[in-house]
Amino acid sequence: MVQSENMRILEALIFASDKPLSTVALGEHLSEGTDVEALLEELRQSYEHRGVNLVNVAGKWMFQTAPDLAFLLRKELEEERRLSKAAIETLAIIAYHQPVTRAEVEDIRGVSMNKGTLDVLLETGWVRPLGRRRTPGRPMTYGTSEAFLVNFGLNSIKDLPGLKELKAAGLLDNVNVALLNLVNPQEDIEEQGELPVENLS
Amino acid sequence: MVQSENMRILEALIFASDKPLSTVALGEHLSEGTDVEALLEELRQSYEHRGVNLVNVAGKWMFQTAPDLAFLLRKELEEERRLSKAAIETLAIIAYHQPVTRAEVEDIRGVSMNKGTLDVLLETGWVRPLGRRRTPGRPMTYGTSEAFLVNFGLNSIKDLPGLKELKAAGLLDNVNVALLNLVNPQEDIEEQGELPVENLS
Amino acid sequence: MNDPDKQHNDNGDQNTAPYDKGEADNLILNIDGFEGPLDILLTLARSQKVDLKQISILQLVEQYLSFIKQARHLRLELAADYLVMAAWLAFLKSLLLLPEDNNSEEPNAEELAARLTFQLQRLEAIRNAAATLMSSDQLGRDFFVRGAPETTKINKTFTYELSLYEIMKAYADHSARMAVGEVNLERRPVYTIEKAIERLERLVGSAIDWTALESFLPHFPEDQALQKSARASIFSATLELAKQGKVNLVQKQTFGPVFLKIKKGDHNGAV
Repeated sequence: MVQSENMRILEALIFASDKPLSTVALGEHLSEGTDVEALLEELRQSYEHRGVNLVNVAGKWMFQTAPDLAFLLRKELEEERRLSKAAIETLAIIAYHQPVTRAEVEDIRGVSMNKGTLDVLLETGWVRPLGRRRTPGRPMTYGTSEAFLVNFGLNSIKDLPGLKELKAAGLLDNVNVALLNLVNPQEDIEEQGELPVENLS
Repeated sequence: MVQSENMRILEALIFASDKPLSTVALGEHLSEGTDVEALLEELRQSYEHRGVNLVNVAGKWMFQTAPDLAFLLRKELEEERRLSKAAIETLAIIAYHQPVTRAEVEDIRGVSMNKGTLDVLLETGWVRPLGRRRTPGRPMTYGTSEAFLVNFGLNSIKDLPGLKELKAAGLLDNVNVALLNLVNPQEDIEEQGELPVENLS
Repeated sequence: MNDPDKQHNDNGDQNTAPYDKGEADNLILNIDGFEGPLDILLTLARSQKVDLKQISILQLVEQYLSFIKQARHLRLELAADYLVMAAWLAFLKSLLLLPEDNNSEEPNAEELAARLTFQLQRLEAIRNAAATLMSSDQLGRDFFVRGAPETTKINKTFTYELSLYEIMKAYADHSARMAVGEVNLERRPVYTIEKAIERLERLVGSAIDWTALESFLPHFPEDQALQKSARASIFSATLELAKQGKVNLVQKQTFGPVFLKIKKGDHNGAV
């Protein structure tokens, strides 16, 4: 296969890295006016059926082993990565409800949050503070990081499994909003309570 | 390009490994009787003209950025650094007292020399080893280099301003001259302020 | 291929074993395994084997209250929030059983029940989402990135900014500092004024005429410093004696020798 020099450069740059690289960062190595997106798409296709695939994660590009070869490569996750049930549940709440406050996580789980739970999640690098909410007490809100997206091979938070269904069922809404819908079912469910996720993009 | 499943497996294994893998180790993941060598050679050829090459190093296989693209992964950085106070003083002592051993510098400065100080000075290219002294232990002596003279616009090391000139330049203004003479006893002793008592005689 | 649908269990009732009375005992024994009353309520709700939207809140309240009753019967330590929930549910039950009173200040029973249903649905949904998420392909477990990344090699060259002035200054400062360090203030030999006065009083009496100050000086040929000190002290002593009116002083020209002579009367008086 004859590759253009530009494609070789993109391939070399992405292949060398163990972290996803943005289109902008990649473009800096090519002459101005190059259609980086088109080249990347072409490169992605040329790797589509190989043992290593070019994927778009967290809005960036990286090579990773093909998912169907997981059986071959599968490893036990390191000890530190094994999260408690509470931590996993908290992580899911943060992922699907972000930006979300500690109090909201506690409300959804119906128990107060263990001291270490948030620390553990912050330590994994999957959860990050998103800033304070403009409500009384100015509570800190939390969301997921780029490392989270990379870990689960997601291009964006919108790709979270089952997110659409949860949203459609109104299960990501605030209790009061949800009740309003139960009492007076509205035509346009999509309209209301935009996903806080939007703040991340 | 259609790859055989075996080739995909080899590709993924080599890609994901953190060290080069031997043919034998790779073969363990394939069904017995597979001609691993032939597959690897085929894989090598398929990468030959790409941005990433499959290479055989010491009998083991690894992916590597194509040599002609290695420049992509190099960054030339010029950084301006400042020398520490201790380093400047050491440099000054080496300049004024050369050839001088490490022990002598320590003796003159009255403190033991920090490990990195001499390294930093050697790195500047301004200080160089001058050879070993013919004394017990044969300690290395140090002096200034030609780069030192060039950098500071000196024709020879004799052009370094002496103590007298330092004083004239006002660099020793805040120093009690009488005390300084303890260090340089041959200087200016005649001019030393007569005690007023003498006026009586 | 991974198959998230296998884990996916939106309704949560197919896989959940039904709880009968015996299971409830089991539940109590596992109380430490539950994460709060909502967790228990969800488990109990599942035992109704219907979609969570369809569960009977009244039945759920009964299930929970009987669970608490049994736990107390077994003298299990129950955390406060379990009891708070029990009280709240008992209240909810009374509201649900009473005929609705539109004018009442009491909260709407239906709304409270709906709220609880929603909370259970939401917890169930997030648990399913968590399970799906954790069973989906993960980096370092199911897929891998470049094992031996080739990082950017940075060739750093350093330039050092230094002027000759700084070198000179450093050396001067160093010299000054070491100079101070080596100062040794020796006690200088001193010929005290007291001694000088004593000597002068003794000698001046024997001198009848004007006598040069020099001739009263003690001699220390070996010690210049002491000689200087003696000269200074003798001079001071002379001034002191003159002040006391014991001697007269004369100097005929600037920088000329100083002569002194005892005052007659005082001398006589002194002797």
